[in-house]
Amino acid sequence: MTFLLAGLFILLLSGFVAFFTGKSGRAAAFSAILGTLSCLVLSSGICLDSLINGRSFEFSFPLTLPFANFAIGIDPLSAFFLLPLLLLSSLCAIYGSEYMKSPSGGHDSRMSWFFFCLLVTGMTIVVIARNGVLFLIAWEIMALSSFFLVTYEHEKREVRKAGWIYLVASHVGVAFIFTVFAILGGDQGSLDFAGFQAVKSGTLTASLVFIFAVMGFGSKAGFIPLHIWLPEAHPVAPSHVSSLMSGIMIKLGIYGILRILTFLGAPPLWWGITFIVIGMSSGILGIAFALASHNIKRLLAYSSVENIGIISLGTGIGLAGISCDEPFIAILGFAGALLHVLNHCIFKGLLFLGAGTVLHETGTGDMDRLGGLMKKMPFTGACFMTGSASISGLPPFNGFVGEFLIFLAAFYGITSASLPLSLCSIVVIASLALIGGLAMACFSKAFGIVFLGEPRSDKTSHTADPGIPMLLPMIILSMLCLAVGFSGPTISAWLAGTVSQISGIEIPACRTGLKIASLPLLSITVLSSLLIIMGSFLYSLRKALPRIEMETKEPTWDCGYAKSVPRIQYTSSSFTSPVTGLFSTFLKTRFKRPATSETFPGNNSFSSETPDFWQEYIFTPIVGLFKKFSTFLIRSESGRIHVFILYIIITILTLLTWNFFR
Amino acid sequence: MIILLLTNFSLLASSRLDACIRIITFQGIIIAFLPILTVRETHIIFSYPPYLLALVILTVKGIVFPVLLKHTLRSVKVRREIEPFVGYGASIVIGVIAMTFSFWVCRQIPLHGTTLSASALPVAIFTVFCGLFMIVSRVKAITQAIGYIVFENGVYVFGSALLIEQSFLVEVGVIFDVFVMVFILGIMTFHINRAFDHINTAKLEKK
Amino acid sequence: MELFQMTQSSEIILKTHASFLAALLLAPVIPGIINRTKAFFAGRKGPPVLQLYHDLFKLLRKGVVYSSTTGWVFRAAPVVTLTASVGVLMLLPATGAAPALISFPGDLILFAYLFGVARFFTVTAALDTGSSFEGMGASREVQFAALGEPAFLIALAALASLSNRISLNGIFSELAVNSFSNLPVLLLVMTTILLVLLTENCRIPVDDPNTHLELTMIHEVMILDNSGPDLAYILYGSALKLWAFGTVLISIALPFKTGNYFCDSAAFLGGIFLLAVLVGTVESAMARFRLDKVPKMLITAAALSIIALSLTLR
Amino acid sequence: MILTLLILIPALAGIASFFVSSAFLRRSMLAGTAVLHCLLTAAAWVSAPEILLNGWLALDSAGLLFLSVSSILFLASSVYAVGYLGREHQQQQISEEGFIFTNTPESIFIACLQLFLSAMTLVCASQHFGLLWVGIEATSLASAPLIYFHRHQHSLEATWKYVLICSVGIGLALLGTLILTYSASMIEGEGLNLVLGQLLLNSADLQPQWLKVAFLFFLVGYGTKMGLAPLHTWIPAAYSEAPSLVALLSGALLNCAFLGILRIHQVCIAAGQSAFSCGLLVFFGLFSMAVAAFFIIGQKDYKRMLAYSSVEHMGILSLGIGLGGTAVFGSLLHLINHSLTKGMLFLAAGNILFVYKTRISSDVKGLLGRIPVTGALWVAGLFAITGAPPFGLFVSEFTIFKSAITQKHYLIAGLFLLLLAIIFAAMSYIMLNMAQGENSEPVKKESSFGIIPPVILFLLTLLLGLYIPPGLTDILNSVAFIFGGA
Repeated sequence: MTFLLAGLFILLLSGFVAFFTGKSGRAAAFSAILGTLSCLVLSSGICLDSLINGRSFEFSFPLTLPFANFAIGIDPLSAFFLLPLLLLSSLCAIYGSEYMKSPSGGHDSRMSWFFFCLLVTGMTIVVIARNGVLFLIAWEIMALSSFFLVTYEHEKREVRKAGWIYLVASHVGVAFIFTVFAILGGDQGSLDFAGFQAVKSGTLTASLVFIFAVMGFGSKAGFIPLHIWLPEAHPVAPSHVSSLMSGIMIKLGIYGILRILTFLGAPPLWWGITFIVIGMSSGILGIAFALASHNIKRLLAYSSVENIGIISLGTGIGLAGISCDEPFIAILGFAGALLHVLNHCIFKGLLFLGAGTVLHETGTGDMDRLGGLMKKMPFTGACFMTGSASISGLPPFNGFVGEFLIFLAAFYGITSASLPLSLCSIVVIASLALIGGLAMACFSKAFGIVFLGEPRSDKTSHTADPGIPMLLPMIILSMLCLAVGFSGPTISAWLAGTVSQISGIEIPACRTGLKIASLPLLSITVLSSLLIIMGSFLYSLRKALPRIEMETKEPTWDCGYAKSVPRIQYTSSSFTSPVTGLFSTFLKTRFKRPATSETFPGNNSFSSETPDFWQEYIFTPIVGLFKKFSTFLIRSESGRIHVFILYIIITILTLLTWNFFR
Repeated sequence: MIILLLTNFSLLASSRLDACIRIITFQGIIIAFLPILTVRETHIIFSYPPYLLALVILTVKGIVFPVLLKHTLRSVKVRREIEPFVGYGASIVIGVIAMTFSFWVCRQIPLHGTTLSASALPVAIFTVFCGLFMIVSRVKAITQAIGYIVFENGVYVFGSALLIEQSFLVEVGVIFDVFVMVFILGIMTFHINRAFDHINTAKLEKK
Repeated sequence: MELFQMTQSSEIILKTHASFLAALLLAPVIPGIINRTKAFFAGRKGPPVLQLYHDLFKLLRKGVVYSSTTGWVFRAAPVVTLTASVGVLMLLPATGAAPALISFPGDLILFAYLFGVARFFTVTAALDTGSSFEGMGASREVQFAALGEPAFLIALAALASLSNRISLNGIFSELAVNSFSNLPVLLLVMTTILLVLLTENCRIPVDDPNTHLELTMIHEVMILDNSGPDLAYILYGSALKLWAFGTVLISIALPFKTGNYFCDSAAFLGGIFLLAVLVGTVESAMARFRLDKVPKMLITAAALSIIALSLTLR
Repeated sequence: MILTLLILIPALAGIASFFVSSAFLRRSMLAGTAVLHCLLTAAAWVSAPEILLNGWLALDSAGLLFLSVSSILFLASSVYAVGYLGREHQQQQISEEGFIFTNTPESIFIACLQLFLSAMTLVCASQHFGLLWVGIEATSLASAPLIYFHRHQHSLEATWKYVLICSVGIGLALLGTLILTYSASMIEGEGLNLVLGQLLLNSADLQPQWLKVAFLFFLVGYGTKMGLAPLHTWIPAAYSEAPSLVALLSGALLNCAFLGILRIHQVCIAAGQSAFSCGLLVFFGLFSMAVAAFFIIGQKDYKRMLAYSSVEHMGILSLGIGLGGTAVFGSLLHLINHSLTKGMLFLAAGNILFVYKTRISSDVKGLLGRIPVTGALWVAGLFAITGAPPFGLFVSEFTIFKSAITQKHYLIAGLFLLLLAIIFAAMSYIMLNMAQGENSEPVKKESSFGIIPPVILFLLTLLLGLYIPPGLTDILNSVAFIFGGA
């Protein structure tokens, strides 16, 4: 615990150091890296201890604020979120140290580094906080510092807009979390988690807490339709920041919900169903929007929504499992969800870093202007491909393991005796399969369009792999993708403590359940290693073939069309148009069509962009309404002193009459 | 009391500013005699505070205000209140309504013996309302000043009607208040007059 | 709750390997049969049944031509595709008679996702060539896959809930029990799987493997630039894929086992050859759908499987 | 002795500075007064000051609390004033309309500042309702010339509104006082005077009906001065026209008016009428918040926006008091935090106005680039004033909200949160667009006089967000107990 505190302190300190360093962001970046790394090192021991042995530690000293104590603690749940958090943040710091030297970072990056450290500190405290007020404070610090990071380039109009949307979204979320803790706290003087008397399940209070928690934390996690800030904020943020935010910060929303669930006792069935519905809509629609977007970072943001959907599907089947009293299924579901949290943290971080590299080198995130980068930056390409494969849930990468567990839970659910559980499982299977297919489509596009084929514009003309500081984190993350993919059994065994905390099933049961679940994982590992061996054998066989060395280079077969130009290639939008066609109800894509009336049309342009459905048709109108009303009020306020005094008279008269008539 | 009522109504009705000033002077003089009446009621013959008070009020309300107001009036060269927000007939009607309201209000509240007279209270409240109404309904700054004075008279009547004992400080408060008010308003009108060429608060507004 | 049994008698292991190898060997026959059938309906003589073997060997002995646009993804793709198909075969009771090489709860998920791997590489390789035709094929491929995958998985789920097992082995061994009472379910599932089979293996009415108009092609157009050994790998891989789907279909169609290895294998082979004939017949009897009808067909398939699944719920 | 000094020193200094000629001496007198006042207040914390005029003047814990807040604010503003007057002197005044005007003579300005302080002290210390009333009247008189500092027509209008509206309010408050006396005088035997203590002692036999009426008049009267909607109308005008430090002081003034309401509320509680008064307070609180919220959304003028946010926070204060329970504690804490934060914001706004010469928020861009310190303060102030952690207002608002929930006033709590959210959205939109954005001009050097006071205020509110000194907690608790808190 002391180590952890020390790490926390160092982290905070490094932030302030970064604030006071020299004008060139170098020293600042260095201190940030140092801070995050040392915090990681110092806290990893306790985290692993608590993860593996399921132990938990507490520490607290009183603050003078009402309801508040500086109560922190590490238990499997916290540890599970804390480790990837610190890991990813140190990697992002390393990455950023090079990235921030880009021409885009014209202004000095010290502030940015300061807020970076603040963000990491805030997230850490959120995860380990054991007191409502402390949690809220840390939560808001996290939100605000990330806001400042997002609006790093606040000269641009769209950046400011995105920042504002993000700010308001998170603030509204906080309002709900406010309520959650206020209700949970009951009427005792402190909001320590230990002091929360367990709300009886099924009561109205429990349901209220649940609903508010889902709305509050969901707005951070990005449940549809509370997700609107994601596709706005991520494209404009510096890439290592958006990697951090999408990789771990939105997961803290999930963490919050899980943490609240531990206070609520046995869940009724409809909670599970709620989660499954949320998961279904977020997953499918999220990936659909991802398919429709051309900007690579916007695409990644939407795919985060999708992955959050998958996670909540897992949580949902877990909850349903508990309420239908099928502990094994519950364990599988939660384990799958948690594993996917970890995995998404890894590969989404990786993908954002990759996208950042592309942005950094070419200066554009518009996929339709990119292409053929694989030859220019092979390492980045390989890493991005790894990320894409794992986010599409392809074995043997890590993405598959988590989804597999959720699938497994669902299949067991179908074979289980209770009807509602089977129905839930059907939904889960169907949506997971659909999501998987669409994700495959989406990321084969993301990778293929950006890195393969011919360059679509001259933006890619002189680009190369970035320096070590940017490359190293990506490589490490790709390694992790494979490692987690192969060590599925071990890692799932580590989840026991966390799962038991969420599901309320005692640890030994979880251990046995996960051991059972780890057998298939083991055989998957065996099989995939087998296949890899075989693949390499086939490859070498191919090399050994007689006339293989007679390898000739020709241009791509163009079916006799002589004057083929790169622009003729399929673009991201044309690639996905068959799929996106299926979701046209939500994807209101706007086309700027050329008017080709004459026989030989001249130069023309065709462009399409897909606005966010909910922002377009729900939130913007509401905001507009408020604006109108307010302007109306201000106009109608005459400013005549007579009227003002009339107000006073009317007030006193009404009050008197009211008083006497009462 | 009845006289007081009538003064109020005439105030509501009159359009000429100097007439208004004359009326409030008259009102002030009447009010000045209230403490003495109170003395009569409470049978404490030789207690000087009431007389002193009467004297002060006589000087302030009967002499200082009129002079000040006349001065301002002269300095801003307006004779009559033009274009009020509420016409004079309507003002009378509203006055009647206000009067009934104030009587109704007084019926709601339990009174006890020490009051000056049953009618004093409603009249006081009515005066207050008249004052407020003048402030709201008249355009000229100076008329509003007059209205404010009426308002203060009402408050004062109210006080002296209700509070027989040791209400000295309160009266001092009133005088202090009104005095300062007229002072301020005088300055104000002065400036307003300089800023524009006639006293019209409505024109002060932006846009 | 089934644990997977490590302890198998050496004899079973032998049989398993035998049938696995048999599958690997016999797979290329299927396309031959299909073509033969089509030729028969067209009134031609048609290529010999073993034509594909011949092609494969010829291709393996050829050199390769690469587009200058392509990179290592393009070179890796054929290997990966083939490997994935082999992997899938390992999960299946390859000739229906003996259990699969590797079997564990939920292996049917891996089954679906291995094909996913293959598809991912095929598609990216297609995009790697930078040709708009291949891009077109790729885009269609992913669309159909996105719809076909749920249909297939739900169909398997129906079987799982029918047989109360969630490993392919378990399912197929359990189906024999009271399969008559479940006939409607089985029929629905089989229809779905047949449709998915046609889609996944790019057969008419979804795709026309041997047209020469690239605009209409899906799978073939993606491998337009492959040549030599790569093409051989791809062809062999797709033969294996066809065999795999066929296996699933037939194991459902003939759930009964005599217990005698050879009889069962024979029955199974007969079944799968019949299936080939059936596919050939379909190809000769029907025309290609308009592209926008294919999604509808797949959604129908999914709907059918969902109906089947809901029938099995108790 | 302390109390006497507290009241007399500013008064005398004020009167003196009418006649002092040298600007330097005057300004140093101002600063000196402020410092002395602060020191004396601190002394009052240590040793309870004496009681004057047989109990009419005494500094109970509530008074002490309010006094300290005002004193700190005054210190900050007087330091700021030194710089402000300096730069107002140098440059020719050009208003937005671009016509030239002259400022009030500095002597009058400074004198009024000090008189204002003494009046405020009087209000905080007075235990007698008449005296309280006189004090509040005095504050408005002393502050009128301050608001009329820039002598051009808009500030004239603002002052006119301020004076007229406030005096009407004051008049009503006077009526209230009279009625209160009457309700007290109904007690048989020797009628008692308006000293708070005695009223509380035999509050039982106050005539309830009259007491209620009295409360109504107090509420409307002092509410006008405090700026509860719909009586708030003078605030936007006055705040937007007056120089920023004056606006800041009127912040303190609002508190004093609030104290007036609290006193009568205290009597009501003692007389067992708390349900009545609490209900009204809650209603006015929510109503003010709502009005403020909707006037902030479309607001073009950032000083007006700040004014409306003051209205909102006054609403929160009265809401907290009305809710009772722990909310009272929260509300008092909120009073302190709000005064500090709003003070900082007004000073920052003053700097902005000085640099950009406009009050239209859409014409202000890239503060962070042009005047970094003020810009940073502006952004920080935004988050502080909208109650985001780790700032003090978060703690107080959360306390109020929590107690609303604990008392099962779910509707009130919901409205409270909703309005807060709306206000946050609106203010952040306006203020961030001012702070951020591209900026062509080079960085401008900011005068330390203009920077130090707001920075200090900011640090204070940040501190209160993280750590509340136990002594403060104790006094807050005792005050909360006085005003019906738990």
